[in-house]
Amino acid sequence: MAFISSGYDPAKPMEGRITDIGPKHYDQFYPEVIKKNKGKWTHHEILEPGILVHVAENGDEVFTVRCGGARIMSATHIQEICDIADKYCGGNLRFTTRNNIEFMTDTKDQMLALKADLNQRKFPGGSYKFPIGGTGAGISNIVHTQGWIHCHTPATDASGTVKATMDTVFSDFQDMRLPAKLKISMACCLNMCGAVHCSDIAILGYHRKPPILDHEYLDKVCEVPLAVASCPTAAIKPSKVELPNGETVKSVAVKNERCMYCGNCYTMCPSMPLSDAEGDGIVLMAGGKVSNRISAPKFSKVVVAFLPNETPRWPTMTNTIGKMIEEYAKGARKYERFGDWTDRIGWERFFDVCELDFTHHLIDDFRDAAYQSWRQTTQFKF
Amino acid sequence: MAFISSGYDPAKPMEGRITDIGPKHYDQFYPEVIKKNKGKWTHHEILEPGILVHVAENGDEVFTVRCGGARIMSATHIQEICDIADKYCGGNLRFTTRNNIEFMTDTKDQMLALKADLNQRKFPGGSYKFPIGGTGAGISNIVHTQGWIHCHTPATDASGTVKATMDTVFSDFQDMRLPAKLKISMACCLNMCGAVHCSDIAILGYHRKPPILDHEYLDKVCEVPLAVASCPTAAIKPSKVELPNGETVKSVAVKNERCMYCGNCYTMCPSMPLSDAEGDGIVLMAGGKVSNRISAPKFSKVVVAFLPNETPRWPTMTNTIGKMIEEYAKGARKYERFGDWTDRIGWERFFDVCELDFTHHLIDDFRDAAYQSWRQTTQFKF
Amino acid sequence: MAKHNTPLLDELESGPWPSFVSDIKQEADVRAKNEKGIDFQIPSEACDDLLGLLELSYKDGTTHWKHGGIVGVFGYGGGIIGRYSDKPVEFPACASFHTVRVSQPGAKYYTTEFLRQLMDLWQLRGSGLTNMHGSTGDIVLLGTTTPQLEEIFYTLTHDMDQDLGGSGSNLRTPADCIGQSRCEYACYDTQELCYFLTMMYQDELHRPAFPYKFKFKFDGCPNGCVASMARSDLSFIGTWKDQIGVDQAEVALYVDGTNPSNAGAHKGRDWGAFDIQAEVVDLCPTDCMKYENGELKINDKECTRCMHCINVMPKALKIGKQRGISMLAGAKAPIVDGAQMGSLIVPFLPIDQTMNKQLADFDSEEDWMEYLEEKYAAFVEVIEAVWDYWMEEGKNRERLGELMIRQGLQKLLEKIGMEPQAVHVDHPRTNPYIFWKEDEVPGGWNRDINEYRKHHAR
Amino acid sequence: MAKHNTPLLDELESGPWPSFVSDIKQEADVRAKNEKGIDFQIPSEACDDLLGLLELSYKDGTTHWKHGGIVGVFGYGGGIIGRYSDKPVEFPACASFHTVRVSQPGAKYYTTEFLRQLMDLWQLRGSGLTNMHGSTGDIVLLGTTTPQLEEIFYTLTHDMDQDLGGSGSNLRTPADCIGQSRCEYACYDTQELCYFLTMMYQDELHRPAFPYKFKFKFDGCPNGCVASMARSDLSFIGTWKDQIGVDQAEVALYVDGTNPSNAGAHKGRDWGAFDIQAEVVDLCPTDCMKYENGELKINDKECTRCMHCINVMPKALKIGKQRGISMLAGAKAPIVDGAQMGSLIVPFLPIDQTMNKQLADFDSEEDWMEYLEEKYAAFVEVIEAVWDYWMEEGKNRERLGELMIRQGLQKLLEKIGMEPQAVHVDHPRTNPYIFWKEDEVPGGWNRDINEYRKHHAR
Ligand code: SRM
Ligand code: SRM
Ligand code: SRM
Ligand code: SRM
Ligand code: SF4
Ligand code: SF4
Ligand code: SF4
Ligand code: SF4
Ligand code: SF4
Ligand code: SF4
Ligand code: SF4
Ligand code: SF4
Repeated sequence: MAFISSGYDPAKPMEGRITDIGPKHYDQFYPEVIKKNKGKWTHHEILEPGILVHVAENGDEVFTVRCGGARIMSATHIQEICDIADKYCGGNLRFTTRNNIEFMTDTKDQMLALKADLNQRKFPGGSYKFPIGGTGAGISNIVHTQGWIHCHTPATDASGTVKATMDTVFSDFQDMRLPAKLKISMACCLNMCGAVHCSDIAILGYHRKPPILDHEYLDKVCEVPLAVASCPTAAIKPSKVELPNGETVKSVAVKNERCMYCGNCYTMCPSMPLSDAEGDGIVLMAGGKVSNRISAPKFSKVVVAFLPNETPRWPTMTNTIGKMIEEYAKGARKYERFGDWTDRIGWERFFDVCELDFTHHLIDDFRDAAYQSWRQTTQFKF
Repeated sequence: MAFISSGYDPAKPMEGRITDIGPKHYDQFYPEVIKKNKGKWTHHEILEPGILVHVAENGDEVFTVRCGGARIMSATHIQEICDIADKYCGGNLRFTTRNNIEFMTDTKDQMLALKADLNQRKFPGGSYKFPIGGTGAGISNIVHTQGWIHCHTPATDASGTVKATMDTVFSDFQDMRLPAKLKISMACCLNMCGAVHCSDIAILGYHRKPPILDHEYLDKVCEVPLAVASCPTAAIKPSKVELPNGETVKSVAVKNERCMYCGNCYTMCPSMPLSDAEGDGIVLMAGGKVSNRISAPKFSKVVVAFLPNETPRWPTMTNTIGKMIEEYAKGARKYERFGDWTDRIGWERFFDVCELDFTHHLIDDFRDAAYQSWRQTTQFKF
Repeated sequence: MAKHNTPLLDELESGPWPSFVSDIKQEADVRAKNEKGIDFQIPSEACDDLLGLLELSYKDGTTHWKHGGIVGVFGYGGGIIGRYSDKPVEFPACASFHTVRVSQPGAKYYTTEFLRQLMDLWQLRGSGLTNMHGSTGDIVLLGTTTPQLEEIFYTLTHDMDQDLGGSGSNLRTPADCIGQSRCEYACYDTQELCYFLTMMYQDELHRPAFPYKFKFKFDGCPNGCVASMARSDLSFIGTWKDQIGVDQAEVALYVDGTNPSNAGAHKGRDWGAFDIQAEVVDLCPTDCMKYENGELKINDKECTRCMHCINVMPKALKIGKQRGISMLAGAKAPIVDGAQMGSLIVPFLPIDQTMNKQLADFDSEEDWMEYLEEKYAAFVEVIEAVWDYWMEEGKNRERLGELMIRQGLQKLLEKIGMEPQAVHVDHPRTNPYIFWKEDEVPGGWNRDINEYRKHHAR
Repeated sequence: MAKHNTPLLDELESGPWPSFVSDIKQEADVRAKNEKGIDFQIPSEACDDLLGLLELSYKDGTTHWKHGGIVGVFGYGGGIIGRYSDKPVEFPACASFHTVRVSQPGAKYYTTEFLRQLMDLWQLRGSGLTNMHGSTGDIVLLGTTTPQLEEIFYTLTHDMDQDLGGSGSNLRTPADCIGQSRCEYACYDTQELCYFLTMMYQDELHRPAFPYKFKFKFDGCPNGCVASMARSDLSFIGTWKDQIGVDQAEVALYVDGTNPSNAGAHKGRDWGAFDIQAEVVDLCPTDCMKYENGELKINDKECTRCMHCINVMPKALKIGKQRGISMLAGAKAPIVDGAQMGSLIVPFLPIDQTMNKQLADFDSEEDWMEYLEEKYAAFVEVIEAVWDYWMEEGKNRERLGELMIRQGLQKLLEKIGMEPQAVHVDHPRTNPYIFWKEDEVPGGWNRDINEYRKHHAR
């Protein structure tokens, strides 16, 4: 392999340097029908799962075919997407906020041809390349994060848990039988890059062991005061430690009982790793939402405190998620989001019908605000 | 005046000493009809404001006439109560949890005679001695505290604010036109002996100036560490102070901007008084409840941050309370408690209809939990 | 003629509500005239001076009472609140003005005989002024001097068979709603349980051994007439586990307007004809009722026993028969960490419906107490476990509720041996900051950095 | 033949959902075969080794990535995440595997031309793997080496007119919902505002000057399709101030079943005939609608613009015409003080409905930006006031939301010159712990103890 220069001259980094030009202007990327009718759409209809039509004031229509995307996408895969868009969509496409691909065309016939084409594209392993779905009162793609594929703090994998879950709920990706939209998110550690804190169902990677202390290196690679300050529960104190070789070094001590394994110290200091095969696993949350429709946005609640990392397919996790969705489908009313359903029937009933154990872990004990989640009424169901 | 001994011998305090005998047994105090039918009441009816009948399985009835009480009661007044109870009620009576007097009789005729008698008893100033009312969907007596009549920390008077308020809402004490019960409470300082934190309407005495420091005496009469520890906002620090006479004493310093005038330091240390004619006054709260009926108990919310102590009748306060009650009466639905009404129409609408100013003081900023009271939705009314 | 001019206070004599000013003046007058010839043991002008001092507060807008000194009766750590004025020269007759808290009887029933005796004592040895009652529930005798305290206590205990109430870092005088004595909604005998625990814990009531004050209150049902959920470290609220009793014939009489809705509580306004659908079914918080073809149906499994429907139709609907108590913990006023409502800790403790014997059925109060100890053994167990925990872990001046917030509800549940259940929360935690116990995590917490580094290069 | 055996990962190739394993294998294969004859600038086995490393994680249950070193492009403080594996010997081809965050275009519309160009660059200089897209919104190019960073940046800026996105204590790449470009609910042009602010704050995006990260997101209406309320320090949500437009004829077509409810979103189940009363009127959170005599009436004064009725009947009901934006502040993930939703800080900033000129209407992008500066001046003012405050008071690694909790919402409102209003809260404070400002209290705070003692003896 020979180094190929882009034109950049390391000796003169500032020469001809272009900075602060931002993203490309959206106008350059709009399909024609979009550019023409922007701001003039009057209504839309979901024709079938994954296929929408939007109608403009002047009668123009745009048909959208939404396809699931794994989010990890290879250049080769994206080139295939481009081929499709060139063939059916005049060379335009978009991605949704949930990492689905949207192919748009302005005629019904093109849409039908496109649909047929997409449905027959599969990976050698058998999975669809472009499953159509994810609209209306169904389940869309999972917003998620890096996991073991790229990050240093995950307590589980992201892509694997997502693949296993989407396989499980796939029929609901291609259907609209649920009472309302059901949004699933995944984040591989408490940093929650997947913003799972307000999803109907959320998969969260969680550590359960306090950091291991690499005393020999700690003071060399970390700033002790920053590590100390990083801890939300004040579990970390500066300390002097005698190494096996007799040398005394500056380091930190962790009060294990005060630690809730958030990993914030590890973010500040590489000599405090947390991960552990037995300690790490999955927390399931449920009942959050973001839309302001009918009810205000809500946080997700922890419903399963821990599930081990059953690689490669996390069956206990997917079964639990499946069960929750079935019960929701059965129990909720039309338009009722997951969390509105649980609030209506009461969380005790939710644990009942979903056959989930309620354990001490699920009672909030983080700071003063925890109190507001306890039951301050005699109203409860047996 | 000559000292009269009870029989107690100060030289031998333990001689014949009786302790730990508790209150009298309730059995001794029940009226006959109560004793006979305890646990066997089947239903009741409020015949008219202040007059209830309870019916037992065997058909027995007990008629209760409820009268307002000022709570401060003189021995002479209580003796008059006893006279009435002897005349109409076989020598029994009770007080309610809101300091009303309940006269009970087992015949309707007695009840009618009693009612006529009570209605004509007045103090020389013109006030009723025994106003009948306080039942059903009306306003009952105000639960309250000591105020300037007996306590060292009040920011207002209790008995006076209560008298002024009860005079204002008197027609509702004798009526049942409201959507639901409306409970008013009063506490003369943040200690809230009146437990105003969950009343439909609450009157609260409030200081607005940080403590004055009596450096010369502080270390002599207080324990500095206790004073420091008492402060919920960590506004107090130990400090050395030079007195005018050149002497240096141990004392404390208060960071005024961190103080919210709770007076907890003064409770721990008499050398840190807070009260001040201009600083002290009234906070009005609203929308709390205790019952579990329909909705869970709720805390009262601060709706007026400050009203000065307009002695002797606090007209601004009573007018504001009157206005809130009128709007509630107009706007709420049958059975709807005050706080359920405000929650339904939204607090912005409440401030509107009650013509109250919303000021920065009303936004919670006390600790983490404050956040939960802010508006986390786009839903609001213009 | 009044001793002091009180123009401001005089304005509080008009208006319909009983005037405390008129009443204090009345007592001042009685003392001045002293028609009964009482040899007042504290200054006869106590009420006059109190009015004068209060008038001053009305003028200058501040209190004139100082911190209470430590006064009390021998061997007790509570029951008396010391109080001195900061104007002893100007108003000498109320310069010291301590209050005596007298333990009130169950549901505040009295005989006139008892009250008269108490008032005689108080006119002799105190100001003659009272609070009927203090907010905790005590009879509050307002204003006496230090030398009188032991005398009052002696008379109370020897002549009236009556004890003091609580103050300080003690159990405070427990209080109850009227309950079964006159209320059809009561799910248990509030007076009995309140009295039993009061007697059981006399020591805790009189001798400070706690980190701070502690309160019990007893509500017979979720209507909460003694406001226990707001004002007691432990609240006992009656409830039931089975079905609401429905008398369809009476339901019909509500529907046709014969029975007044809510027992007549809304008589003051014309709310229109009773609408069972709108007023009962639609307001049920759990949506567990139906009214169809003239019949009211309740899906009791989903009912949360809020009392609404029963309150609206007391003749038709009845509390269940399998009764017991929900216990909530931690309610308190806002000092220092903010106010708290009680949090549910024991969802349901049944009360044996066959154990109905009354004091009268026993030879002595001791025998009866023993019987009650058996009847209420489960409650005593919870209470003592709560106290053990609080006394072990509570900081000075830390209420139970504050300790619960500091250490988490689950800690208290663990200490009282209560399995955590979903009913303990309104909703599960929204943050995933879960504390695990080391023994719950396979492999424990102590790991070897060298072992770790074998698999993870620096 | 694959370089590593990946039996665990292989199990993730089956099932209907697109398999990332299959896709990575596909790219590994492309690189191995290299039919296009690319002179790969990072090891051609990058994808193979990534699979091998990932398989190891699936086996031993832990990650094998280390802390990112500080890598980046000259003059920028963000846009690159450094990443090294802790198994560099075993899996050398992905030993360093940095990501490049590329600023995505508005609403993620693309031309295939652009994507192809980008993929060509990435196959040459990186692993060929991407995330389309990262959770913040960027195009994430996954896996390259340090020497390639400047080269990639050079090609992006010089040949593709494309910049990097954000990371570090910067403004992060703003993101928007599809908005007016294809959605009838959009109350403003999310792409325009998002683009304008992104361009306006390029400096803030590339050069860390903040205490921590800062995110903007733009939702065209309260449905919140870009989840701004949950994921952005400042969220911009479209809304309106006047009436919902009602087309009664279309309402009738919903009622008779011609129009599918919720635009067909519920087609997967037979929910029975559409019931406008139950599905619209009764579910309105403010109870401000009536359906009577075939007519739908909305009391718009009480409407809180929740979108429900419009969502259910998009052909009949239309967002209002007097449009603007609600701004909420402080949303974030749970680290460190717990998660936050955005809190309303600016209830409504109108958008001038007459200022509709597009880029094409101007001679240059600069002219257009100037026009937008005028159009959005009020927003810029709020944003900069928020930043000034946060930069002044925020601690290191303290998100805006955490600062708001630490100092109180009213402090932020004061700093942005916003009068506190009841709409800023769900409910007023429940604790009376009010902080007054000294100048609000007559007489000030400094009092003289001797003066006090004149009236109050010790
Ligand atoms: C394409 C997309 C916007 C984009 O810029 O990419 C989008 C598009 C539409 N959304 Fe959305 N929403 C999109 C993400 C979201 C999100 C964010 C998310 O998923 O993380 C939310 C908030 C989720 C939450 O509350 O947790 C969201 C909450 C809604 C709602 C409110 C639903 C509710 O019941 O609460 C509506 C209204 C409705 O469904 O009638 C809505 C309605 C719509 C409409 C009908 C708007 C329109 O008229 O075009 C679009 C088609 C809906 C559909 O798919 O059924 N869209 N929508 C996003 C598609 C993501 C995907 O691939 O699945
Ligand atoms: C790549 C991405 C996840 C993904 O797979 O999509 C990501 C990846 C990381 N995030 Fe994130 N965050 C990503 C979106 C988010 C989001 C979602 C969003 O922006 O909408 C959040 C939640 C919203 C928020 O900002 O609160 C998020 C909350 C965090 C946090 C917690 C911040 C907090 O205040 O609570 C951290 C911790 C930190 O900053 O030290 C964090 C830190 C990180 C770091 C930089 C961890 C680290 O210290 O090295 C991760 C690098 C992973 C890697 O190797 O590439 N990331 N991170 C997302 C950015 C891609 C993009 O630019 O489009
Ligand atoms: C006498 C008393 C109990 C006692 O032991 O002294 C009592 C007695 C009754 N209460 Fe009460 N309540 C009494 C204080 C309370 C309190 C506590 C308080 O006022 O501080 C509450 C909780 C207040 C709150 O929620 O803030 C209370 C909330 C109720 C409720 C629930 C009302 C609601 O709409 O939320 C009912 C049910 C009802 O009214 O139908 C009720 C019902 C009743 C009934 C109907 C019970 C019965 O069948 O006898 C009694 C007559 C009601 C009436 O006055 O209209 N009682 N009731 C108390 C009278 C106080 C007074 O003088 O005004
Ligand atoms: C007399 C009484 C008010 C009344 O006028 O009725 C009262 C009076 C005092 N209370 Fe109280 N409290 C009284 C019931 C309450 C209640 C209501 C209740 O018990 O249901 C509360 C709220 C419930 C609770 O316990 O939280 C209450 C919460 C407080 C507090 C705040 C405690 C807290 O943890 O938040 C204090 C402050 C303290 O303990 O230092 C306090 C302190 C005081 C002191 C002792 C102030 C002091 O430090 O000297 C007051 C003596 C006043 C005096 O001169 O007589 N008092 N106090 C009530 C007791 C009478 C009785 O025994 O029946
Ligand atoms: S959630 Fe945690 S582990 Fe996952 S990508 Fe974000 S920072 Fe990394
Ligand atoms: S993991 Fe979190 S709680 Fe534990 S020591 Fe580190 S920073 Fe503290
Ligand atoms: S509320 Fe405050 S001032 Fe009033 S009696 Fe209680 S402690 Fe005293
Ligand atoms: S009044 Fe309260 S906040 Fe102020 S210094 Fe005293 S204890 Fe602290
Ligand atoms: S709490 Fe219940 S049982 Fe007690 S008096 Fe009130 S309604 Fe009756
Ligand atoms: S008690 Fe309350 S929850 Fe139960 S049926 Fe009656 S109204 Fe419904
Ligand atoms: S947020 Fe509103 S405007 Fe934006 S895409 Fe969603 S529904 Fe349309
Ligand atoms: S937008 Fe929401 S609040 Fe407004 S009328 Fe429609 S359903 Fe009601």
